[in-house]
Amino acid sequence: MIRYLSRKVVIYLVTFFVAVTIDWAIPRFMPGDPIERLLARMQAQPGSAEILNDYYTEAFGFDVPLWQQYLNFWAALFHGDLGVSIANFPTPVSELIVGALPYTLALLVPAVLLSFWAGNKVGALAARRKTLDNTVLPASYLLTATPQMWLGIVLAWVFASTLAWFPVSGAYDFSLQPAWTLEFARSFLEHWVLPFSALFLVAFGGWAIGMRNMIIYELEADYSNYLASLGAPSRLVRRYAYRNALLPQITGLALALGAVVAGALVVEIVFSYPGLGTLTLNAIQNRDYFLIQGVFLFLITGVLIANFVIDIAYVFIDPRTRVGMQGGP
Amino acid sequence: MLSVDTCCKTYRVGAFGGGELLAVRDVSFEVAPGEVVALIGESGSGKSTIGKLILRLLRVTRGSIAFDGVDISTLEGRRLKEYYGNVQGVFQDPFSSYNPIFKADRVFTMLRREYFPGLTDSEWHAKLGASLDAVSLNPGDVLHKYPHQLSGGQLQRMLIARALLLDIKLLVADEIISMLDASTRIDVLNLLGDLKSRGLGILFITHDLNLGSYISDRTMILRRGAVVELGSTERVFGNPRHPYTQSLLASVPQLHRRWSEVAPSPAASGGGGDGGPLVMVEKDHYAAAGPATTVGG
Amino acid sequence: MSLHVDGLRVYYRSLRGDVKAVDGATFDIADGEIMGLAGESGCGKSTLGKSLIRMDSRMRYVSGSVELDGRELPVWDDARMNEFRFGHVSIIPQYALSALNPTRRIGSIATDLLKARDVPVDRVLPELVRRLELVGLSEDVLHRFPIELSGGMKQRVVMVLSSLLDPSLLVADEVTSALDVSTQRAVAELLVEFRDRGFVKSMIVITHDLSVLYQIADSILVMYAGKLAEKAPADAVVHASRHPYTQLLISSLPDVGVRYEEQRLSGIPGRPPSLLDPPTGCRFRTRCPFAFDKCAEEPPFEAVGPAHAAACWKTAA
Amino acid sequence: MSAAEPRDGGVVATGAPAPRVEAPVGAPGTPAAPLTPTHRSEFLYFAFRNWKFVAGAGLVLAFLVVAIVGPMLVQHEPLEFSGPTDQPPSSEYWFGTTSFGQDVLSQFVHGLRAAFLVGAVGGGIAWLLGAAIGFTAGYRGGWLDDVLTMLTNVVLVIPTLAILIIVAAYLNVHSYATEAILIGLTSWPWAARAVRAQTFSLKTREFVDVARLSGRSTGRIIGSEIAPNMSSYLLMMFILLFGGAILIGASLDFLGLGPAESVSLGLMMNNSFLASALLLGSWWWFLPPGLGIIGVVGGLYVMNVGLDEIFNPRLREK
Repeated sequence: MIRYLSRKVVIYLVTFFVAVTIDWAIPRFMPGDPIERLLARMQAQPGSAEILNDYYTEAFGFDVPLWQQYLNFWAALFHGDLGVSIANFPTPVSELIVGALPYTLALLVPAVLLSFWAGNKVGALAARRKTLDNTVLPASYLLTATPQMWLGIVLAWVFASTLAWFPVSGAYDFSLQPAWTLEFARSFLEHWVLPFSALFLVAFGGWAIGMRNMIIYELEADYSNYLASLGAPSRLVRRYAYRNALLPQITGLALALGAVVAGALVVEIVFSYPGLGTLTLNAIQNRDYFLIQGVFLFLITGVLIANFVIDIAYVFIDPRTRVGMQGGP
Repeated sequence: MLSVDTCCKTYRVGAFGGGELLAVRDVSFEVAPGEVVALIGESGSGKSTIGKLILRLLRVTRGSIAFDGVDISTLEGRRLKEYYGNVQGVFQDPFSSYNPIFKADRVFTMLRREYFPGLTDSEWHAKLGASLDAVSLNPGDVLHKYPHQLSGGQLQRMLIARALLLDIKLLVADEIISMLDASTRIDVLNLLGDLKSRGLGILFITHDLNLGSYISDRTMILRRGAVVELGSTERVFGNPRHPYTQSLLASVPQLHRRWSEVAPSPAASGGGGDGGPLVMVEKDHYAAAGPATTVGG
Repeated sequence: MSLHVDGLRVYYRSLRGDVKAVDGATFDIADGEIMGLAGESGCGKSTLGKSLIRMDSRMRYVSGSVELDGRELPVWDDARMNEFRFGHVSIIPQYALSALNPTRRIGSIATDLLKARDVPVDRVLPELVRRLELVGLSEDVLHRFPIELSGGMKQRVVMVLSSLLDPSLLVADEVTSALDVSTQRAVAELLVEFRDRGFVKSMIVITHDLSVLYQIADSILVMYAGKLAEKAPADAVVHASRHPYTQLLISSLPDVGVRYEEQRLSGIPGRPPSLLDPPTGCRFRTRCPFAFDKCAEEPPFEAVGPAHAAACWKTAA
Repeated sequence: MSAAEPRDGGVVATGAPAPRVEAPVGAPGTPAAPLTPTHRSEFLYFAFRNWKFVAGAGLVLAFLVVAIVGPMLVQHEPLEFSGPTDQPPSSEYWFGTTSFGQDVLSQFVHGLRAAFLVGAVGGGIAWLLGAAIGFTAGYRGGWLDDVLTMLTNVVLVIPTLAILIIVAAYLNVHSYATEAILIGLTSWPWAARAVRAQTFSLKTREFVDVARLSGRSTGRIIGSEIAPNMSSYLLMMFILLFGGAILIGASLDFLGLGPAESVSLGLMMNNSFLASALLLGSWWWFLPPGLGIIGVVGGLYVMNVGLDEIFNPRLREK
């Protein structure tokens, strides 16, 4: 058991290490010099160009040998120093991220959890009722094939600009400041509904399809037939089948996290929701390399931690893995 | 012809290959030309592993296997192909031994391309016809058909015919009839009997004592990877010395004798020593030494 | 009080039409009788066994009646059969080694099932523990997961569970074939013990292995290509069979000690007919050495001796 | 039961289409029923009776034709300021014009062609990588398997869109080919894992041993013994990867990281969004690109389900 957990920890550490290395390597090995492109964007006068050039070379750490840069990069990382944002100088990158994080989480966490729960329930039902199977399933295929940002735009167009039920952009009224007041909460919810539903619907489709096939597979399994042969009511047979069909869905949840996070980024941009997504878009437009790398690292760590938690939780949920490790009799 | 010398095989098991399973423990035996040796053991006794080791589908962890004096672990490429010209195998599930995508007789054409490229069509058809006839199959019934259009018995006999194309010296038959119905099973056994009389050495691997005793000259009883009894079939079955062999013989269902007439066997899996050294109990009859092994007359 | 089956026909839906797996079965089983049901693969024995409990999705009831202890078993009506399942008629399935839900403990599987069948759990659970000990398993098994048990142990748990409510008919489908020789004898003898202790009134033991049936069965019914060939007491089937198929089958089974050189046994040439469109008349006609023109007409399955029935013109004449 | 029932292979609990871009849920365990000639005639018999397959394939083909023929028929260049601005669909401009006076129809058909290109190249690379790594890891086993599995797990866990954002930002992607290659290099892991699982189960089948006993080399064995048995699954895998690549491409373009000088469906969405088309209510500008992607990718997924039911009758009966 311990060996299994330690193996998992090793894999995740290695993955984190590789991710950080990629993050460090990209600016240094990509063709073209990021600093020139940066200066070109700023149309800096010739005089100040040299000063800026020296500053950025030092800021990027290009002046020291490669391996030295690599160590500095790790050292800075451990101090939580992700460098300084170029566009909104001198605020440090980590500060910007911490500011944007709550909004992304407010969108992401409910979307992931609710879509997982609802998708699986509907998928299980669809396996039983022909009508549901022929309506919800095809719709789910189209939903899961829908780009989230497009769905966001359509929702905004229908419900915000034409019907004006919901505001079009932002996370709360411009007049308000984030505070624990009822008024702010109401306004926050109003702004939250559309981006959330865009994320929710697309993810929902995926889970429904997965569960529908999984549960049919489990209902055909030997243990289901045996229960039915002993006269067990279909309620019990379905409960067992649902529980076993849920297990691969949980591993699927871990794998799909990366995709859902990416979806959240683009949906935020559509609603200019002040989360990591909008931060990333601005960083890209301003060629704010430190900010891009910072957000990237943050996303990777978040997804890795989530995967790790799900992996460990899975061992407790599915006895087969736990027992498999001790080799059984 | 074939000599297996204190062979061991360990498998990596458990997460990340931490644990080790000792599947075969210090097994030694010989197969003389034209001799049928029955390798009998229950599931998990390592009998199939031994078969695969001899066919070089698996590598030995310790010990060595020699064919006509040459250690087979050193064979590579062309020399391995030559070895397969002398030693061939037939496996348990006829339907798994044929790639379902292709016609069943592809097993012959595969062999032709590798071993008889020079042969003209007519020479090849003559040779193929001869070996099909040797296994009493009529080419018209079996050629150009898909595996699921043929019966288990036909498929197994085609595999034997395939091996005969190479005029081999040793055939490793790993549970080849356990998936067949009783009525067709005996015909394949009789076929093996004919081939033996024509000088083919056979390693007959099975879990069924009745089948093992029917055609073998010598018998080897395996338990958890170790040899517990080895000797001529009459002696091993007629006068079993190791408690495990005795309990097997007591519990195997026979048509001429009821279990009630035989004292219930001690829990077979527990009884007897665990792979002690083989001791000669009488001429051409060895048993693993152990507290319950009756060594006397 | 016993089982009476009359003209039962159960077909299988397949991609190319109906496979006539059981094509008219008529036989009786007395109380306390263990009837062996033997035959080669594809002869319909498993379909016959399963149809008495639950038709799976591809099986289709065609005709015939089944009576258990005087009451009619509605085998064609899956819902109404529920009332009889587990209590009156039960099964040890062919797939016993994977019949237990891998992600639940044995104890909770049993309690869930009993509660769902509204059986008073507290009355039955101690009996379950007692029977587990009887078959050599400790109570601790209830807290274990199926994956933690060996093949033999799982087989025993399923046997105890299936017969927990003392059904009057228990169908045991290929109970011994997946086990090693040593556990095979122990499990087979347990079946007899279940009958002797009255856990089960009568039993059908389905297997292709005639030598196992000879050890434990009172009578043996041999099937061939969807039809009944012969039914007789075990000794009569082995030593005094009246149907050519049974005789050839028995003669092709080597016992320990039979040697190839001394006594050359012979198999049965040819293959069983396809059940998609089975031939008319006696289905063994093409492979039977005694076949003659009368065999073109289907021989009735009728008595040819005390508790001995066979479907062959030769014996009846 | 009897011989009439063809003894085909196991059940494919094929992961349904990718819930999103990454891995489909519940990657499959056992291989799909292999495709033998008698099965092939059966396959055709069932294929055209399975409405999901027919509907899906029909939709995809329709869009493919539009993507090929469209750009030739359209009078205006996609980015050319050819007409009046913000025109709703009219007889002259079937899809209307953008707020810069560009012809939306022309952008749409060129964007569709780009989508198919990204799907084919991106999906193709991911398919090749997935199959190669999956076969080697599955067949070879041992330390090579451990290394490849480690690599697969690493790339699988890292959110590939985040990598693509960074790489595209620095690389300043110039053409769809580079974008597709990037996508292909990062979206293969789930496919590799599925192929490895199936190779593992097929490797133990006895016909592989018979092939080895006939002196066949490892490569020949993978090529002619193992791969054909997974042909149905490999086809379905390609369809999923193709759809996935299009979706990732659209997201990248929407973030403005796609090639700027030409047009893609994602870029259309981005431009229409930046010009706040949804506020101005010019629906004819932002609806078509999304519907195009849903049509192609959705059609692929539905076709894939039809294939799954054809190859694996168990799901069909439900």
